[in-house]
Amino acid sequence: MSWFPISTLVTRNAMQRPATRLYPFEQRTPYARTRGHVAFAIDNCDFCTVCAVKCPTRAIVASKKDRTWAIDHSLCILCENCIEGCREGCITLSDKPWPPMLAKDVLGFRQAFESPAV
Amino acid sequence: MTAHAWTLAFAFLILGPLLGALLAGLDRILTARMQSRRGPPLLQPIYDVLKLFEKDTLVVTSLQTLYLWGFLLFMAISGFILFLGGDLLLSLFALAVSGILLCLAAYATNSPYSNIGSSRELMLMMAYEPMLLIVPLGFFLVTGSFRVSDIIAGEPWQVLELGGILIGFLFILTIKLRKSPFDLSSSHHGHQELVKGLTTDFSGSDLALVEIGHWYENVILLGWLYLFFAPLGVAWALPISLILFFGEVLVDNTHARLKWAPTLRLSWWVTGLFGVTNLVLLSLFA
Amino acid sequence: MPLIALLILFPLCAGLAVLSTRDIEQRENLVRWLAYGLGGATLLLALLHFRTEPEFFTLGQGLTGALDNLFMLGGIAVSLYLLYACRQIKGREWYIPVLLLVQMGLMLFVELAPEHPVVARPFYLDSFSVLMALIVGVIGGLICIHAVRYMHDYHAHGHGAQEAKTTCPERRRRSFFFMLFVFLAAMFGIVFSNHLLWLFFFWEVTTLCSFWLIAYSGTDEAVRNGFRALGINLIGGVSFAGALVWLTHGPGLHTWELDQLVAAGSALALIPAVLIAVAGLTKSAQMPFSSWLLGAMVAPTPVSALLHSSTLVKAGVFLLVKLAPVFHNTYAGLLLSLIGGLTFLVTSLIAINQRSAKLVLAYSTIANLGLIVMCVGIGTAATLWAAILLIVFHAVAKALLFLAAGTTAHLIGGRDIEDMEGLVYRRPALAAAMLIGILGMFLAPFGMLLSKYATLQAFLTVEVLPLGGVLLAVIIVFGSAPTLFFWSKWMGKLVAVPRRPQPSELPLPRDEAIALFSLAALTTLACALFPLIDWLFIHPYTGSLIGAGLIPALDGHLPWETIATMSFMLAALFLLPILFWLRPPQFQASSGYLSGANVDGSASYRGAMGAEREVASRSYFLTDFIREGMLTRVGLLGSGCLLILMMLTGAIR
Amino acid sequence: MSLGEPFEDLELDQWVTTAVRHQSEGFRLVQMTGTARADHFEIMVSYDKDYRCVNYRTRIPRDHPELPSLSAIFPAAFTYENELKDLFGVVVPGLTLDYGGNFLRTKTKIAFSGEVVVKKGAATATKAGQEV
Amino acid sequence: MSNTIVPFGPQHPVLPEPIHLDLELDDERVVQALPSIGYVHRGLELLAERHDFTEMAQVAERICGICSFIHSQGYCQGIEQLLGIEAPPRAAYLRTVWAELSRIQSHLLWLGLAADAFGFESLFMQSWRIREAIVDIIEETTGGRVIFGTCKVGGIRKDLDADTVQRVRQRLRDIETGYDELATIFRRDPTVKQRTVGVGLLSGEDAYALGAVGPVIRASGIVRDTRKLGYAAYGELDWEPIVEQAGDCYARCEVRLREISQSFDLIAQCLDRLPSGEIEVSAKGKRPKGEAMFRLEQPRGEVCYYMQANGQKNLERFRVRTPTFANIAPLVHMLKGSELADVPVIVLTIDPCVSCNER
Amino acid sequence: MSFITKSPWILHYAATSCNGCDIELLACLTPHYDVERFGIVNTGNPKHADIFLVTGSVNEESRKVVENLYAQMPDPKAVVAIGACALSGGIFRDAYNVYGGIDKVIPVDVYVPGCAARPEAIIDGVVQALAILDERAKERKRQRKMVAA
Ligand code: SF4
Ligand code: SF4
Ligand code: SF4
Ligand code: SF4
Ligand code: SF4
Ligand code: SF4
Ligand code: SF4
Ligand code: SF4
Repeated sequence: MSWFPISTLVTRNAMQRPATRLYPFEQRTPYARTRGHVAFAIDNCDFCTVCAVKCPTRAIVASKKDRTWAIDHSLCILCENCIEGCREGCITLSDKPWPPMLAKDVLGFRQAFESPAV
Repeated sequence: MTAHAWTLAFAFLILGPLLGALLAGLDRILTARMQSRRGPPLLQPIYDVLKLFEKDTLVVTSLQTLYLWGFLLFMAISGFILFLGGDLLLSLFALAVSGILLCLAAYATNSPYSNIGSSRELMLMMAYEPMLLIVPLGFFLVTGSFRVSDIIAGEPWQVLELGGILIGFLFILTIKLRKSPFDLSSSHHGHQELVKGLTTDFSGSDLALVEIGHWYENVILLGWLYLFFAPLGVAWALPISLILFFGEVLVDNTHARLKWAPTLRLSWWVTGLFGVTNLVLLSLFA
Repeated sequence: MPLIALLILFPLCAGLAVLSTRDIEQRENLVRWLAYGLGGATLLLALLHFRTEPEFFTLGQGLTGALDNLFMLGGIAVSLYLLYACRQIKGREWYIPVLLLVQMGLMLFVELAPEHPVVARPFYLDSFSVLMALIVGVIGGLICIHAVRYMHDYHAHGHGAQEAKTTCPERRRRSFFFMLFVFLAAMFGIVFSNHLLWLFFFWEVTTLCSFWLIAYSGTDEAVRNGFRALGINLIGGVSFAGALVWLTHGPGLHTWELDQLVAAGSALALIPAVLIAVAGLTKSAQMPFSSWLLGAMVAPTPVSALLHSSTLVKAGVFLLVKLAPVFHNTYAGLLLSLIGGLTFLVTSLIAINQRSAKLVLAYSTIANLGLIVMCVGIGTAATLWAAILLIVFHAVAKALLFLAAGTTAHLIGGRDIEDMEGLVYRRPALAAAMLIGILGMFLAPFGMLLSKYATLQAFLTVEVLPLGGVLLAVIIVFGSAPTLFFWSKWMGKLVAVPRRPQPSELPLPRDEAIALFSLAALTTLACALFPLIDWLFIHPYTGSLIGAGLIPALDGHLPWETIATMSFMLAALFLLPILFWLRPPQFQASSGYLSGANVDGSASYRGAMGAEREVASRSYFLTDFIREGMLTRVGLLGSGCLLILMMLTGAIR
Repeated sequence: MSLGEPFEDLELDQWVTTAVRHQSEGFRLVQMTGTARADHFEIMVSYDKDYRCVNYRTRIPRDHPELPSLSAIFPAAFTYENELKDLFGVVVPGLTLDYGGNFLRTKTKIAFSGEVVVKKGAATATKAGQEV
Repeated sequence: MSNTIVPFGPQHPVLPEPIHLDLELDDERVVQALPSIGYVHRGLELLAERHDFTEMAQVAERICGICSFIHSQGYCQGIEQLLGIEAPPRAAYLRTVWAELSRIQSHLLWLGLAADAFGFESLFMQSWRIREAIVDIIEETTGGRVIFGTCKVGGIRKDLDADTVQRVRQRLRDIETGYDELATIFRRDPTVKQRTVGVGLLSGEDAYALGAVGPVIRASGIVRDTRKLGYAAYGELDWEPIVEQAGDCYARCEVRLREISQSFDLIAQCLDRLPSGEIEVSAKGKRPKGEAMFRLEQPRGEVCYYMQANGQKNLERFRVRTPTFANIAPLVHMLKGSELADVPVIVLTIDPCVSCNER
Repeated sequence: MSFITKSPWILHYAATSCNGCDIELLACLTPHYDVERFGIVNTGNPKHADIFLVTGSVNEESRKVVENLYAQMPDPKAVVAIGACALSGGIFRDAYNVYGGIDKVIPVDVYVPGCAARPEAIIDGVVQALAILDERAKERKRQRKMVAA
């Protein structure tokens, strides 16, 4: 009866509720540490560019002169270096993944902010 | 040839694919559930085929389409004969022709995976043909006729007399339905050493033809299975054959794929052990 | 009667005429016309005598006597010629002259018997023999036509050029066609002789011809195989002669007439029938005796087609079919069937291993003859019906295949099935002919299916030993599977699209085209019109046997819808390509799937080491799984035992 | 965890003999690799036995980068040597299975053979800004 | 006589990763199998010129997404050696926990793919179902599902609180029960045995001579597990390397199956003995100098990091020799004479990691 | 609504990915995510596929392969690039054998960011691609009608 264990397993599976998470319809609660995407709040940023320097993929571009900060999510590898580097706490980690994009327009993802934040 | 038989036969031609698609859909849901997945909707096979007709068709050679039409045609003929109550042996031969035409379609593309797929399919045919041929022979010994209508009108206990042959048939049913452990030549699931085996180089409407052919085949095989129990009456025969048919899903999910040589050896052994022994016993005691 | 005489004499004279020509072109034209004439004559015979009751012919006393003496002397001459040829034997072939001498001795013992039976009606004609004559005349004629051009090429290039030129002088080339015609004459003789001694003479002539034709190229291999054929056929000859001795000197039946032998039934005629059956088995290359046919494949292709597919081997089964009523319902008959069955099974399996097209054809020939022998051993009306249909289908389809294989070999320069890749695209006409041949050989609704259908039905209702029938049915069941495999893989090669553009090739010679297309047409017609053949030739024959009470009345015959459905399938198989051709789908072409490593839409891919490699596909030969040597040994041993058993049961009855 | 595994320098002509010696002593080839220097390539090989690893280094000149193959002694060396060939442009006579420069086909050919320019610091933000 | 020639890969459904084999077949017997790689070669060793030595940890982690953690661990420990610092004990233990979690997830992933390679779909699904539970633990503790991102030079980036430790321990026990059932199935199923027993034989001598590593060499009866060097917490835990004798595909599967159980045990030991304290020592201001060869055991076997630095921010030479690279020669050896249907099975039982292999 | 949205078959190719995104993609097929709910089947064969999912960036070898696979997919089809590598080269963008994102060789329709992209994000990406495919299927139908007319 060597096929017995697998048969039991398979029939049990068929009897039980599937393990499937019905993703788009039901969403599970993310863990506290889940790395979804890098979120940015301009309020406290003083454009020190530490984050840009620490970013291994150069996803972040910040300019002290123009007082701009931009991130290209197509480059970000979620390493959290920028978050750890930012002394102002402007960069945080969101537990939601950045949504899929229809165009990888690099400039389009660079969001420039005026100095008194919106 | 009663009017009833003709209706049934034409109903097969038109509704057969639908029924076959439902069987396939159920199969997929059951498989999914056994793997603790949710699985596709019941009509998924139909969506798939309709989608395939929407797609462009890429061919390696235009002749492959010809063979595929032949495959479908002979599949339909085989079922037509069966449901008309005609000659079982003839239905079987039509089935074999259709199988060969499918192999030819794959051979025609002359690309490595298709070729290996069809060579393996031929080996599988070699594995199951003897048993498949023994089934009508068994019926003949019991009822004295190859005709389906006579077999249906047989004695209710003939399924007991044909017990060994039934076992053999269930065995090769696994091969015919392309189920693990015998899904060597192509499988309904992805991920295997032959890519998609036989069907690797079919696309779009060509692939849809193959799928429709398989739906027909599902119904035909269910029909064959039904024949064993037919004298019991529909109320018994249909549920029993459906349960046995879906028993194949369990088999599919509890086995790894075998290689061709063990498959061939095993199926010939089973044919000899169950099929032939049953025939011999029948001819000795009948 | 005059027609029969004509049929026997005409090819003989034709042969002599060919022998006397000097000019090659003239000779070739002559052969063409003679072949047409021969075919025409047999057609005429068929037209005059279809649905005929058996007719027997008497000759004048004087003529019979003269012929008696002529054939006796002829027989001795044949034996002497063969003895002379034996100067080339080597080593273990010493048994050949010994057999020759034994056979000669036995024959003299028969012929010089003090009171031998009188043969009143030395020739006969029934619808079966008419059918056989038709096969011999038409197919033999077509093969001769094919041979005209083929032999031309054979000597012009390839091994024919190197070997035949040195070893075979012009005279030998002239004799080639002479021998073909002599052979056809002898075949007619076999088909129409009721006089067993005369029949035996013709039998010997075919043996001689086959020996000569096989050894034709004169290479050592050819000569050795010629001797092998000779030796094995002589075993049959000795056995035949033994039967004659029994009929002359033995107790009980005392006759030299075939019809009386058959009519005597199993009680009286079993022993001589068994002995003659052994001769039939040797000629039709059944299992212990099959090796000669394989060796004979060294002969030029038309010879293979003629001797080993459509005619010579048919002489063996012809005789067996004739004797079938004797075997009906006997253990010897069952054993005969089993020999056929074993041969069928073993050779079908071995055929999978073969690469060379000719060898596949050879094995499948043996397998098919095995199927016929299976039918004969049971000897009911249905199995005889099946056996005769098998003979017809096999003759046309196999001749077609042999000739097509030969032509292909000449045109594309390779005899392997593997070399025929993409023939449908490279040589559509040739491929179509070959496909028709293959379909005719095994596929529903074509030829073999019908016969298998009938045999299966007959086997399951056989009554000698109920198990025997099942056993035979199981043999068919298991033997059909490999058949399906090797034919399908061959077809697969033919239909595969070629991987690169093919160089322009030689044109198809006219003679070969005529032969091929006529045969293709014949195959198709035979399949489509087999009920007609049945009605014209087979039914009258089995009917007369039933009428004479020799075999039981017709049991379950094919129901009409079965035939109708088959015809419908056949029509579908033909209509589909035509429809397709009229309205081809417009699909975009793309290269095959090569794991994404394709190079520019070709069949090459970028492989390891940066090399561009072309993919290759070879069909499966399963050499690890089906071992030819082992199977052959099992087959030889098994069939040898069965043969001995058959002779014993024959004798014990 | 520092194992204090030794790195020893070898002359080029001892390259093969050392390999033979280690092979006969039951060592196993662990890896081979190279480092590009200004005027030579440093080729390194590691053998181990019972978890002990020994490393050897030799130098081959840039203008004549030839390294005798070890693949006849350690069959597994063929992968490393092909790699050296493709990435460093080293010529390896005696390679048993020679991919002829097609082991690793790269966008930049023989990528490792260039001058070793260690950039001061990581890429700077301003530079990155210009690029984006 | 021509043979069938099949390009196996780079895109092939049985291989999740691109690798190519030129297969030459006689019927279905492999006459020759020539591998061709380079489909994943990125050239990341040279990235050391661009990223400083701390950032390189993130590059190293992405050498492969399956043993991602162990790659970063190996890199960091190598650098620590060059810097002359040592990660605090708590970091060492947590590194071990994550490494073993990563081993379990890798082996389960492999188990699924192997099952898939011989057409056992439900087994594939089942093992990935269990794997998903492990991945959940990984996600909860690190925030990533495949790229952990928790290892850094000098220690680790994230700590686990007592609650989490408790929860993880509990969940692992449940998972282990489910896993045991799966392992039983795998071990006992006759069709699995049909496909693996006696297939792809590699004798101990061959394995050693060809330089096989990891489960491949251990399945051939040779004890070699780099964890025995005692890096991280391994020196302080109770365990013995797992060895099988047969050297066939089945033995290689068996080694991995047992290793999964062993890893469950190792994690439990670590969590039980988890020391308290700091999780990192600062590497601030230090610059790596000298050279080091650091070896550790990945799910697929021994990986070697060679680092050379001369006191600057960037390494002078960074080199990774991954286990799959060492297993290629044995693979080619085993493929010869196998059957086409065995090819995926043999390939998968060395558990190839093309990504790390080609870097 | 065309049927292609109900039965999108996918082809996955790991260009030069680190496996991270690949295993997340595979995870989508397994019980916890089970994309067969949407009729998605992993075909492993370009000729059957509707959506091409590429992970990893393009390098010297994989350039041709990606092109070939794309060419062997029958229309209508869509391409989804998964993970930072496939989008832009990610952390390997500066490596000497990396050309950059997938869009360097074939047109990409949907970009799924992440390193590794989560199964949820991949599912979202495929759903986005369905809308595009729907459009293309309709367009294709129109074209065919025009040819037939
Ligand atoms: S590092 Fe902190 S303090 Fe310095 S500039 Fe950036 S945000 Fe401001
Ligand atoms: S705060 Fe940081 S980034 Fe800004 S200038 Fe100082 S060191 Fe540079
Ligand atoms: S998480 Fe890493 S990659 Fe992403 S922006 Fe921050 S530093 Fe750059
Ligand atoms: S590190 Fe923080 S404060 Fe500085 S630029 Fe980046 S986000 Fe702004
Ligand atoms: S083609 Fe072959 S058989 Fe024919 S003559 Fe030439 S060499 Fe002889
Ligand atoms: S073997 Fe390499 S590429 Fe494969 S999963 Fe492991 S680390 Fe990744
Ligand atoms: S072998 Fe290498 S690439 Fe594979 S998982 Fe391990 S570290 Fe990663
Ligand atoms: S995006 Fe990240 S996880 Fe995905 S392949 Fe690239 S490095 Fe790996």
